[in-house]
Amino acid sequence: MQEITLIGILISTCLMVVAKSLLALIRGFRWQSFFLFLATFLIAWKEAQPSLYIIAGLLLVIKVVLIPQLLYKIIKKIKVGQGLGLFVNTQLSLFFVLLFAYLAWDFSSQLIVYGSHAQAGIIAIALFLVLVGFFLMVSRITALAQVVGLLVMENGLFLLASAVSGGMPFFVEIAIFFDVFVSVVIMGSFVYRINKFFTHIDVDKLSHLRG
Amino acid sequence: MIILQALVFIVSAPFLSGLITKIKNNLRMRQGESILQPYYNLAKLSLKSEVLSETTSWIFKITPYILLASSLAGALLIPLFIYPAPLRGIGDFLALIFIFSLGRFFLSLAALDAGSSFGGMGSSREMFISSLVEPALCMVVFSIFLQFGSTDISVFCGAHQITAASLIGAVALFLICLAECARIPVDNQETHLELTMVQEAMILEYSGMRLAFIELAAYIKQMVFFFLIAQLIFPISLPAKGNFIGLLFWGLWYSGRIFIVALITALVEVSLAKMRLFRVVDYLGFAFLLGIIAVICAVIGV
Amino acid sequence: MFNLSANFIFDPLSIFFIFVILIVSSAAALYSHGYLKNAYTFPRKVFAWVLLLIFVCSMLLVVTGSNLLVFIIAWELMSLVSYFFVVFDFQYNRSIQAGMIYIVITHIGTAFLLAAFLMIYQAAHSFDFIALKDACHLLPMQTRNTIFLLLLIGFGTKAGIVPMHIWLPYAHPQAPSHISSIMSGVMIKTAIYGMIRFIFFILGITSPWWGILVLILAIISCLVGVIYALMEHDIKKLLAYHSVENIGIILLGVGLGMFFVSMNLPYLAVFALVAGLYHLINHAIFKGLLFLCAGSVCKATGTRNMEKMGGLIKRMPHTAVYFLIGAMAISALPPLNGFVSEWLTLQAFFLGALNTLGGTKVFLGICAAMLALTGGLAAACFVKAFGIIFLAQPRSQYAESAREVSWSMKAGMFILAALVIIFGLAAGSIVKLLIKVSAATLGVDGSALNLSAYNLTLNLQALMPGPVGKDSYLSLPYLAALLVILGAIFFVIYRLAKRKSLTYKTWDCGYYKVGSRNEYTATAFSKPFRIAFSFFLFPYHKTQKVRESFYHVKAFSYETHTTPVFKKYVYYPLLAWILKFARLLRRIQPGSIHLYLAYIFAVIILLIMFINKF
Amino acid sequence: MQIIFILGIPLALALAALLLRRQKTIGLLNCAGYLLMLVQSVSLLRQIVLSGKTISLFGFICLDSLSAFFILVTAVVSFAAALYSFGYINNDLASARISEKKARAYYLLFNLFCCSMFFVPALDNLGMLWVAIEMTTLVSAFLVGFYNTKHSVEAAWKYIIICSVGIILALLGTILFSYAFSISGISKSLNWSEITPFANTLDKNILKFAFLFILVGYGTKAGFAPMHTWLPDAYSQAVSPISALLSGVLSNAAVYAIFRFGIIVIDGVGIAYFSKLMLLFGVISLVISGGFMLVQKDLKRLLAYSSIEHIGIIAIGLGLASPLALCGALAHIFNHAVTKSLMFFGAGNIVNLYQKHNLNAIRGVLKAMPFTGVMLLLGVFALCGFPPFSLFISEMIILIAAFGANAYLIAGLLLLFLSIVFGAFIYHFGKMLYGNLPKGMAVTGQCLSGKIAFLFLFLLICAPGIGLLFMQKDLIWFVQNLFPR
Repeated sequence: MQEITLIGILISTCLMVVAKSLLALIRGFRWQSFFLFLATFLIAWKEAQPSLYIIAGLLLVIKVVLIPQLLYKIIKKIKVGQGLGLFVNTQLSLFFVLLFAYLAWDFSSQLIVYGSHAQAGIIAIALFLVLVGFFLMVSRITALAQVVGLLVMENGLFLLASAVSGGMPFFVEIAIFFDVFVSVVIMGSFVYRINKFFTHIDVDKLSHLRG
Repeated sequence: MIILQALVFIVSAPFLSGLITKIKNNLRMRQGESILQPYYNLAKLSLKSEVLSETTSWIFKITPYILLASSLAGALLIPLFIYPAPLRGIGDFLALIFIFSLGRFFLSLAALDAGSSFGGMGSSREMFISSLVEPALCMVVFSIFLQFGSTDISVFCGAHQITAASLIGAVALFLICLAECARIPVDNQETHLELTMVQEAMILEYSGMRLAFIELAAYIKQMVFFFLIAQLIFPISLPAKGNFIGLLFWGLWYSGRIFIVALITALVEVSLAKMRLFRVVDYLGFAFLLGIIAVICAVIGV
Repeated sequence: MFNLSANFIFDPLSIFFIFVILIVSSAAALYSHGYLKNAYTFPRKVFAWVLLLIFVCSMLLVVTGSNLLVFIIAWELMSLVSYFFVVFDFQYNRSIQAGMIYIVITHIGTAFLLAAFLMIYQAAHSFDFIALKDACHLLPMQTRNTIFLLLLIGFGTKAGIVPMHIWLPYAHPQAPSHISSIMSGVMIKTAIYGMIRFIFFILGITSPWWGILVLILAIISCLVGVIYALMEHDIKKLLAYHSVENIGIILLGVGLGMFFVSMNLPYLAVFALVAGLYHLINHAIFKGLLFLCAGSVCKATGTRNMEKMGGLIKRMPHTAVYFLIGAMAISALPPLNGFVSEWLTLQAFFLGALNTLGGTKVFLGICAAMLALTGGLAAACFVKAFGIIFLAQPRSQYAESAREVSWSMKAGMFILAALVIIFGLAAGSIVKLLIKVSAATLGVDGSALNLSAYNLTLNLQALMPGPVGKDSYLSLPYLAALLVILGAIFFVIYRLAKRKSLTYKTWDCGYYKVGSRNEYTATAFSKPFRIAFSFFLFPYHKTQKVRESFYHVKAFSYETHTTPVFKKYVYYPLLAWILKFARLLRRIQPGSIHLYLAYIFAVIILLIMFINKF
Repeated sequence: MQIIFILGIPLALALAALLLRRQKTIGLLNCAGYLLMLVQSVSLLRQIVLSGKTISLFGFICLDSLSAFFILVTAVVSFAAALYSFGYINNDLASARISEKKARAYYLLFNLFCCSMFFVPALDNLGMLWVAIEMTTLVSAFLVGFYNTKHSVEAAWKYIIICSVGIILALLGTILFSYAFSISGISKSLNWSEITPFANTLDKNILKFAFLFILVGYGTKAGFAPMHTWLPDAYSQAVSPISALLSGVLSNAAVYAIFRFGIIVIDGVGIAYFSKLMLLFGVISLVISGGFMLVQKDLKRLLAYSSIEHIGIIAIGLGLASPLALCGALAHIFNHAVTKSLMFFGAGNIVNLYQKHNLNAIRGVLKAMPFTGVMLLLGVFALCGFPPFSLFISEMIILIAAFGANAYLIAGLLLLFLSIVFGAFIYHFGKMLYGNLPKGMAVTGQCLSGKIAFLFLFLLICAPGIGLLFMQKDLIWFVQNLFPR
């Protein structure tokens, strides 16, 4: 069961990488978050931890519902094109993704000496998410794509946290969720402002400050 | 004795210049002026009235005294016929060099004082030449020092062996002397062509007794150099004791060697042409080189 | 770890330097009263006085602190305060530039010093000089060599030895003149103090090459300084270049002392150091004097350009006399003080040559000859300076309208001029005192070096154990008396002769009007030197004709310049190289956030890849 | 308890900013509040150092002398910033650059920002520490983008994105740490006070990786090159008092976090690993910032790069890791915070008057604003490590430590780049401070609170240099107490 959720995460991540429009990207993110929720829910069920249920619930509310909704709203409001703006085209991106997968696997096998094989797999996927998120931030031009990339990284960390230590202390998790949500809101407001001042959200063109 | 030595210098120095002029003229198959002409000149100048430039200041007026005083003071430092020198305790060879440069410093200033371009030209050239003379002179002093262990002038004015070092040193000193005493090939005392003048350009504004002082100072300085060169090439000491005849012969040889130097000077002057100013660098460089060779000879001990 | 219980040292060396500092500073302070008047507003005057006070105090602290930390703090404070003086007239770009060059180069020098100090500190784990002195002897050879080089560069920068002299001709002229006189006269000497204190006293000299290196640098400084000075027509810059030269002469004595210490010739080392210290105090006095005079001239004429001066001897008679005394002293003319110290230095070279072997003799001889050349060139330079500034007719309106300066300025100059003469005539006693200073510094019993008080007689038998060499003599009072008496005699003769004397125009070759335009200029004066040293100066000239038509040239301009070798071939390329590097570096930040993120990405990937290297 | 005051006052002030209408009242309240906090933090530090014990509260606050020290630094800078803000915001209002409402928003954000920074050293839980640092980013992003111009929005965007990425990496590191704790079976709590004593039982491999992420992550926030790229943008666009806080406190908060983890890593992995990494980043920061400063054209960016340089020096000090070096690094943190704040305030005054950042266009500051000009001039020398100013002392200590550790290369580089940086500073500031005023420039005075802020900071710059002569014993004692080991 857990494997299915993990594969779901992987596939949705790959969908995000090949996405060329913002909407597709956010859709991919929603799916990813949803599978993440499932995975967390499963762990909670398996370990019968009430705190994990709450966290899973928060995940569902914030990442599957609220944040994508917010992002959609922003897209609607700022009326920019749907394009992501790719520095690296989708084919090449997929190649990079393969590379990241290898790196993540290699790294996790270095890291995990005591843990089980399955745990290593989860860690690898988590790290993979971090790398892909990072990659999205570097290689996608629009501001919103960067926000999504950040969220992907964050998702990866969440997965990692639940994999390696059975989750962080409860209130830390809560605080992190809150933080993530606030940061997305704030970034969203800055995306508005960028759009207002520059009439686009191609952050690559924000290069007045240099040197 | 001090006064006697001073008087000897004052009296005999112009004679050397007259002698050189006479020899030169004779070599050029000319009658030439009298050998005593410098004395006539000095006397005539002393009797004449003086014209001062209105732009000059007190520097111009005091320079002749300082120049003459420094020349004579330098002359008193060497043991001309008293050993050791009467004023030995006052200064050594190095002091002698610096005392001469005191006179030159003021003469150069005085040359600038009148405000004519001749003076400036002479002053500039004089300082140029003299500053290049310094290292060569220093090397010569150094070579002498290495042989005798002191910069005291009296120590090498006795009898000593003629070594390669002292001979080469003497040659270097001779070259320096030509430059210092405004002789061909560095300067020409006989010309008044502004492009070539050095010494003459500086004293152009002087007249009367002050000019006489300046000329006398130059004669004395020349004699000091001749004496030193002679002492290096033909070293003899004072007779310990002897009869009158012996003393007479000694005296003749003692002064005769200075005339030999004068003769060589005259020969050189006749046979060479004056150099361009910037060839002087090479000329004095050569003197410096000779100085170094003298030092090396002294180090080796030959 | 910091042991800062305010420790001070008052050994003869320190006291000597306190003396030097106080002499020049007090004269300069007196002078500044008149100098600042009418030139600055009241708050700025107060500021100048306060700064002066701090400046002098910091210098005193430098020479009395017996603690590395006190030393370095005082040292930096001294640099800082003098920097404020350099930028005192901060409305001029010249000042800003000079201040920048000065403080940056000083700071670099201090960095070297700091490195050296901390290396010394590691030896003893104490900042105290005495403790360091004991500990330094245990250091390995290589470390000591490194420390020596660092110290040499560090102090050399402050002292202004070539090629670190570059700041001197900028900074010294830009400060107010009384400060120029302190900076040039005293401040750069604190670097010599540092060298003596740290290299002789604390580090201890081991290798002969230390001394030889210092000698070579000193000779280069002498020549470069004086040649540049000859080319300079800005009076204060000229003096600044002469500081480079004179620091070279001082270092000849000091370097020779180092050499003798390493050759195990303690008495000679004492003697050489005496020569160096003597020239040090002499230079402090006469350079202080010359800068004060230059300040008077600048204040009176309002320009620093010599070519615009002339004839000031009639307008400023007092200043002219003082300047002449200073000029004579710096040109090493008897019977003034500069002559004595140059004579001593030459003697030190000669005596050293007697006690060494073979090639070293020739080397020392050539050094001495170069010193003589320097002396000759310096004399030429000051003939030019005095002649062009004070003699003949005024060359411009500036000089025409010059008036003699106020009493306090005259008093300041008078004190130093009197000292120039005193330090010349009383050479015997002063050398005796200095022998005590340098013997105490080197830890040698100086009583064996006996000199009679009025008759400066070097007893060579006492100087050296071996029976080589005989006495040399020099007696300044008698020499002065001789010169005065002879001069007086001729003056009397002249007076007795009573020839008629009349005043007329300078001979003008029949030309109807000889004016100041006909006078020889400073540029013309230095032309023979410019050509003779063209291999180093690289002179070039520009001519330009302004034509009205093809046939008629309306105006003709001619400029001649020399190439500043060190600036052009050392400092500019270095600076250009650094700036080029910086500009290249600047390109890594073009404003693209994606690139920035990629940096972080790359860093993390690289670190993970090479994690085992850490 | 002082710590409750310290954490509570900013919150209360933030509330006041929400409720009160007049911004002047808020500003004055601010000054008073931060003064109180300063007093409190001094007494806190005193108490902790004297007793030599840590203070725990509610299970999530834990203070040792290190924390107290950082709280003190924060309090000092924020007090000065509050003082300076008062005049600055008044001035902005008067020249109609911002509205009254915006001024209130400023005070709100200011207090939230300070509050989050006070939380950083106070928190026990490493996860909460992360949250607090992320909060600082989020709040200060608004302050960076405060003026709502193209440039400030661009800077704010870069700031928030790059710092978020960095901070996420730090979270990754934190998670790995917590993994290391959990498999060691000591505790699941992530409280450093519980973990530190058992650091040597943790898994070395994981700790190594974890620290790597921590270093890069918080290093981004602290401004280590080459992750520093957001820093000059943000510092130059932020409101000037906020620039001071960013440079003087925020960087230090990140350094604090690194050091907190570093203590665990030193015990767990060994000192060599920690020190090599720190030295590497220190040297890179030094080199890169030195180069950038030489060819800088913008006043506040110049200061920003100088912050990078000093963070590099601090990293070198930490990396040398001997007690002496650590002492030097901590002293440097304090001294740099104080000095740099002074410089940013001065820069703020200049920018306000000239309405320019461009170094080549600003001339004659000493004539236009004598007080600020003199302060800046002295500040330049202080910043470049001239005695008798305080940075000299700390740089000296670090250098001594470097020579003591035989790290001659490091010491040489440090000296070289200090000289280069000094050259850059004196070049730029020389041109700017001296010279004549541009034509038609009005000369204005400065309000009292701003002057007090300057004098307060200047006193703190001078005090250690001069005070060292008199208080050496106390200082040594303090340093020994700071590091019982």
